[in-house]
Amino acid sequence: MDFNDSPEEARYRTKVAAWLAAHAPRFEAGPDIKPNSAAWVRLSKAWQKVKAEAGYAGITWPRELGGQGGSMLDGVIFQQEEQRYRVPNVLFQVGMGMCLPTVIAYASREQTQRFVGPALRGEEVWCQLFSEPAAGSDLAGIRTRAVRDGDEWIVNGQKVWTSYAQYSDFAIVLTRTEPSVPKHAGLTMFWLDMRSPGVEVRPIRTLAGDEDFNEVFLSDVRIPDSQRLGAVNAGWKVALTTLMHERLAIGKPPEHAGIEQIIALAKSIRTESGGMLLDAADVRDSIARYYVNDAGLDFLRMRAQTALSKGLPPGPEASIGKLVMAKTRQDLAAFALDLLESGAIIEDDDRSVLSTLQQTYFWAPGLRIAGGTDEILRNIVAERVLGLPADYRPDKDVPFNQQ
Amino acid sequence: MDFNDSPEEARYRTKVAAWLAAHAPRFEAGPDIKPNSAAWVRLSKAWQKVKAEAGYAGITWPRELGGQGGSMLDGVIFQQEEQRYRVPNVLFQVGMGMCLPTVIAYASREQTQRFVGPALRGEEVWCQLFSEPAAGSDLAGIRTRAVRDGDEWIVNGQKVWTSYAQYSDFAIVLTRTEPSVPKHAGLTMFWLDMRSPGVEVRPIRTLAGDEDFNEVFLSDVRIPDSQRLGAVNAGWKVALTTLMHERLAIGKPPEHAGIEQIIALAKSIRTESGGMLLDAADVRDSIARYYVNDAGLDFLRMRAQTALSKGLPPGPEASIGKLVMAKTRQDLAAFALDLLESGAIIEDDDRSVLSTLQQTYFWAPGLRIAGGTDEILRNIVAERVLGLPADYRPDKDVPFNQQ
Amino acid sequence: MNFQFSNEQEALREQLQRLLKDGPARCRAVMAAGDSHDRALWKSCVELGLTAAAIPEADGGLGLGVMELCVIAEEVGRALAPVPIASSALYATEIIRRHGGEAAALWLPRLAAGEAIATVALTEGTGSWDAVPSAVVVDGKLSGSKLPVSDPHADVAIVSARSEEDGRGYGLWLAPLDHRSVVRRSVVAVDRIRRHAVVEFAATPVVRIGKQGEGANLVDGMMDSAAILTAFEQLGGAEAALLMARDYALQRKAFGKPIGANQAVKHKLADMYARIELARGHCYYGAWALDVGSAELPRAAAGARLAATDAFVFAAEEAIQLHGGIGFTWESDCSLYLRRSRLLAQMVGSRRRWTSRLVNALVAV
Amino acid sequence: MNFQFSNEQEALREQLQRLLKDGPARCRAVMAAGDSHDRALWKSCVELGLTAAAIPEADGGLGLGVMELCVIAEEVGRALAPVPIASSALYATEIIRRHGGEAAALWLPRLAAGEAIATVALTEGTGSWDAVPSAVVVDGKLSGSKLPVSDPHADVAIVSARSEEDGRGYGLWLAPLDHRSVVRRSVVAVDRIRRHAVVEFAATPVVRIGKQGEGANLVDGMMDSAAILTAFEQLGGAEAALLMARDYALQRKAFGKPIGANQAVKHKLADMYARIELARGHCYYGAWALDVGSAELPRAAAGARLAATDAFVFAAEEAIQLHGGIGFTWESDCSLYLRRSRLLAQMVGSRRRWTSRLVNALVAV
Repeated sequence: MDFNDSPEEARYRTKVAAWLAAHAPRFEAGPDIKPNSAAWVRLSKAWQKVKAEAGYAGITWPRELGGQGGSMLDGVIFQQEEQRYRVPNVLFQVGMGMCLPTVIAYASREQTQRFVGPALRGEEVWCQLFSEPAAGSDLAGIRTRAVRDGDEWIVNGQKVWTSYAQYSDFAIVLTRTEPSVPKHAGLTMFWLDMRSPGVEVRPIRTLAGDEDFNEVFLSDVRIPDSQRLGAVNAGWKVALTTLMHERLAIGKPPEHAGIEQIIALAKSIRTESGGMLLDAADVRDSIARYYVNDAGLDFLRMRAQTALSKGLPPGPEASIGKLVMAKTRQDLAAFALDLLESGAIIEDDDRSVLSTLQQTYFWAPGLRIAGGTDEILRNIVAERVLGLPADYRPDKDVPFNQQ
Repeated sequence: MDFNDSPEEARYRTKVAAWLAAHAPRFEAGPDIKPNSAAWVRLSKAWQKVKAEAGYAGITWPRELGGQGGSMLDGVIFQQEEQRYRVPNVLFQVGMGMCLPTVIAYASREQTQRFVGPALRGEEVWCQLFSEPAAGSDLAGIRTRAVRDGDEWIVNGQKVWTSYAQYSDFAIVLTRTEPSVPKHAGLTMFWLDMRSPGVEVRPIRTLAGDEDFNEVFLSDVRIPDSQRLGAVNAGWKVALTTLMHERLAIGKPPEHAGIEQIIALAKSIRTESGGMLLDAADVRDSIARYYVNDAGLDFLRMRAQTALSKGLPPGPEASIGKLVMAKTRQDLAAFALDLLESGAIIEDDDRSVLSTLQQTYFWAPGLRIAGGTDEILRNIVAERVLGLPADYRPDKDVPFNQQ
Repeated sequence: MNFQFSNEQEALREQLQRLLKDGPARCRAVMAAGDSHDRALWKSCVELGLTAAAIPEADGGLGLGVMELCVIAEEVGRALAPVPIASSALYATEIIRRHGGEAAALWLPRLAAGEAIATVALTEGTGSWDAVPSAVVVDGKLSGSKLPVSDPHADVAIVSARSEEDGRGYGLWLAPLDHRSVVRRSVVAVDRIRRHAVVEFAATPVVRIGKQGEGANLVDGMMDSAAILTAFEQLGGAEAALLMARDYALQRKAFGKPIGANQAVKHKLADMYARIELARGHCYYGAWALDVGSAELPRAAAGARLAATDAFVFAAEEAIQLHGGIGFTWESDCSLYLRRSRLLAQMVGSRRRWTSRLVNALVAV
Repeated sequence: MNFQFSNEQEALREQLQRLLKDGPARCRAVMAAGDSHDRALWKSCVELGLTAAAIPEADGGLGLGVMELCVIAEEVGRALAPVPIASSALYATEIIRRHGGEAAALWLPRLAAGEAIATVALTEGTGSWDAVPSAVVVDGKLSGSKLPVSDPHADVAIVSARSEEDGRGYGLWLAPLDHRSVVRRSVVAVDRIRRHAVVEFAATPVVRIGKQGEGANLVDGMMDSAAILTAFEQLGGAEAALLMARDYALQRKAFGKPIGANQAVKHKLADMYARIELARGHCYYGAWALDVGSAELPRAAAGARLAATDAFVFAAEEAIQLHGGIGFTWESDCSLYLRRSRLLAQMVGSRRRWTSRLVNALVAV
């Protein structure tokens, strides 16, 4: 075991760090730039462009597509170093991480050539139109209909939880093309120009109070058959490709309250007897318990990184990451807010510890649901890692329109 | 709300308390009498006899059967007062609480008359032969076969987890009489003389190290048809009657480590800095958490008692009692043992706090399983109290011998 | 032994449930209007006697008892009713009734009639109810800053402050909030329904409540009482969250069956139910102890507070989890219950405070 | 970055797994025979080099490192192997190797060759490893009582005791256990496989280990090392309990399907897996920190200890729950793992001790 980089890894890291030190600070988001604002989108695009020009966009993509042909580990190293700066780098995650790999795998060579460059340079934003009000954990339950009309498909339906839809130029969209077969068998995937007539984007306000997600209404949207990704009614397989790419993203999650915040907080509060709260045995016990989970997640990431460094995909241990993380954050934030008593009921709008705790707490329920609920993730671990039987699924062989 | 007895309740309690004060001390089990030993059985029988003579056996049974015709609440009051003494009163619980009510409900008048008196006077012990190695949570899966032979049935099979089988004179036994119908539909109940040829009792050693339970092997045991309880193949309904009586028992559970033990322990241990462990905030936090569950269970019992005092059966809240209790005990005992560090790895054989903690800890796994596992109890609450759908049961309509 | 509410108390509960149904919808209307509370509902509450319940008949009240206040708290908590019942009728009125002296004669009739609303303003920067206040009273004039103050649109507030006569302790005072010397700055609280503010007093004329220097004692007793009433609010909220989740689990389908057919969902709901029923026992015990003034009150209050906080936080968090995505939207009532559960968990003293009180009480036995 | 054991270390693991398979059956045989350990298995372990692993080649050992000891600990823990590997090869030998001085030259070759078995005897009545001992050494003769001592059939023990030269501290000493001045009284321990005793010394001749008065420091470092190796034992035990429960869930049927088809069972197994994988990360980090002598060792040891204790206790308890009645019998291997999990949770310092160490280390950063 060795926690240090190999010589090649160290060389790449040094190069990346030097480049970031020279360029990243200019693109850091100040307190005036709110995430998801128009100014933030501009900054995101500018930063992506600079990265692309320097050869740090599409690090792991093949050279023939305009990528850098680097290893997965190169990608991780860049990500780790980039995270030292408050640079906006999530706007392109869905596109680069999920949509483009799907386009590359299933679209024509011309279309792929058309899209890869602008995506790498941050000129075009992509979003993913999968989830629907009636299709969350059970993604194959989607109802958005695509009906063939000559060389086109006419699409009607409603999608939800779409990140960055309001800023997106293109999307991949999963539709139902054949309702008279079991639900997984009647789906088809397309790519879509988000400026097509009939596409309407409305923000969703979350319980955390922000509007990071959208609903997307599709009303008689016409999609040429040439924009189909994969065969007709083979959309489930295409979607699984997309989602597999989601699972390979093993970056450190965005900033939330962690052990450091709790320790800082417990240092700053005095007990009745005048001591630091950090010296109280109950607070220490909680800190230790959160540390075990929090650091444990770092170790999971390191194991995934070890696998990548040997050219292997991350092992199944990756599936437990979000499961543990989301609940740990929820509990840690609640514990810290309780320590602050009624002093913590006022919502703090700046980047204070209190504000971070509140954001963490009110975002945690979303984190426990998005990308697989706690329950779905436990099922995945039980079935794929431990080999237990699948749940009983009465819908399995029943045509969708008879369910 | 009122925590005091009503005038009638108070009168009955006073009477009971005075009688117990005069008689119970002579029947208390000293440290030399181990539970489940022959001496303990003798003492149990003697105490039951004295109670019967004084009119405190079968308090809630009808007078025409030799009972006292008292209310359910009278029964509870006696139980509460009796628990102030270390008198042995569990040997007859299965018989009086489950077997005899079943006999009374389903046997002939002559048989009932024959059995009730000796049971009330502690002259005959009963046990219940339901569970089998392959039929635990899924009780209807029993395989013990009863095959008709003229006026008799020939019974073969194996029963497990039978309390007091080695001291029992009689038993009720659930058998499979018709394997070619779905599993609940082919069962029949009998009563059985435990001295019948072919009945063999072997003790089961539990992980706690004791031998409170038995396996009972039935080899060509002949049971006259006159000992059948209920119709042929109607045994499941009869068993449900028996089990319903089990659920009505709402006495305080036997002695285990509770809040008092933990407080005593935390008072007796010094921290590194010389203070009492009881003053350490983490220990106090755990004590408070166990108190919430432990006292909460007392309140559940009080609510059940309130219902009884109004002549109603206890509400569904009773189902959560064991669920909460078993896990709370397990965690509380583990917490206390951890406080004692390696000092607690030696098994203490007397009635010390350490011994109580160890017994509590090593018994807790059994308590979480016996009489309905945690998982079965959650299902019961979810289905019967909250109205959620039953689990998927592929065996429901399939003949037992085709499963 | 009677561990249940009486038939009359249950009848009051039914009236309340009829009156307060559609609580969440009313909350949204109040939030949309930017109003302090639902004035029509408040009027109905007054007419039903909620503000007069525990006030003696001599002071224009109904002369009912603690049990009725507990029923009111539970139903207000269940409905999230956007009216200042908790601040005014449950907390502030009880202090004025018990310790108000001359102020009681003046204010109780007005509070009973719903002509005035009261609140409490005890905490300052640290958020602790137990801390010695920085606010001071000189010559009967209060100066200082209180935060956060719930329902700050009230007419009067119970305020803690030090004065020379209080020696090393402090006192409680009744302060008018509509006096020109008072500035109320609205703040956004985690619970967006119940309004909160920073309230600044600059030589505001005040009247003393209770005796000199006994502020800490009064607050202590008041917190026991407030903890129990808050526990009933939490109990009601938890029950509402459980039912909401149960109903959704029966209706929402995934993988060809209602999600409520999954054991993961069933068992989670069973666990919510178990915690709620444990909390209910503690709440009832607290109600009894408060009603009869039992020596067990400190233990009962702490037990109710801890059990009910656990139950509501767990139920609110897991109700969202069972709803999935829709539960995470602002539009879902789940969000209202989660935010209310957080508010109530952090008001009236922390888990650490009540744990300490509880264990002290257990050890003293 | 390499967060895995090497191929050579994995090869050692495979050898061990072959050697130690049927661990639980061997345990039962040893218990039935009333023997101290499985002598045939011990011989095989010695032949495989387990006792010599970390001993320098100059002292007759194989000169391997900490990583190999971790692999050995994990496999011994997985198999519950009834041999004194943990007491002798992992704990006592490491102290003698690091601090033994002249005693090292004498004992290491014998320990490496498996001719002698060593153990540690540091705790007294209170069970705390950190407590100042009551045992005393006068003129090189040890008197006092140690309990509980694991594997008391060992030839020598590392004992803590005070002497005049230690000033206000205490020292460590190497004591022969077969000397006529030593009385070993067997006690029944929660774990019935690993033998325990009260060991009484009456003027037993001893040799000093380490410097005068530095017993507390030595114990401190030793506990970091022992915590990490014990964490690997716990990790192995937890993995075995998980697999046992998983296999049973696939095989046992109820209500017409394998019990492993129930979400309650699936999700519990997933939670066991999650805790084990978190513990594995902490164990690996601890192994690395111990191997390179990192300044992060105190944090890494405490994290490994806490995570692995949680994982094993949870896995052992819930493995029984998943087995139902059969899991509660003495005959089920579940009972062996539950009892071992309790032993290891209570040895090498309590959760409170390690929590305190961990937070001190976190705050110091």
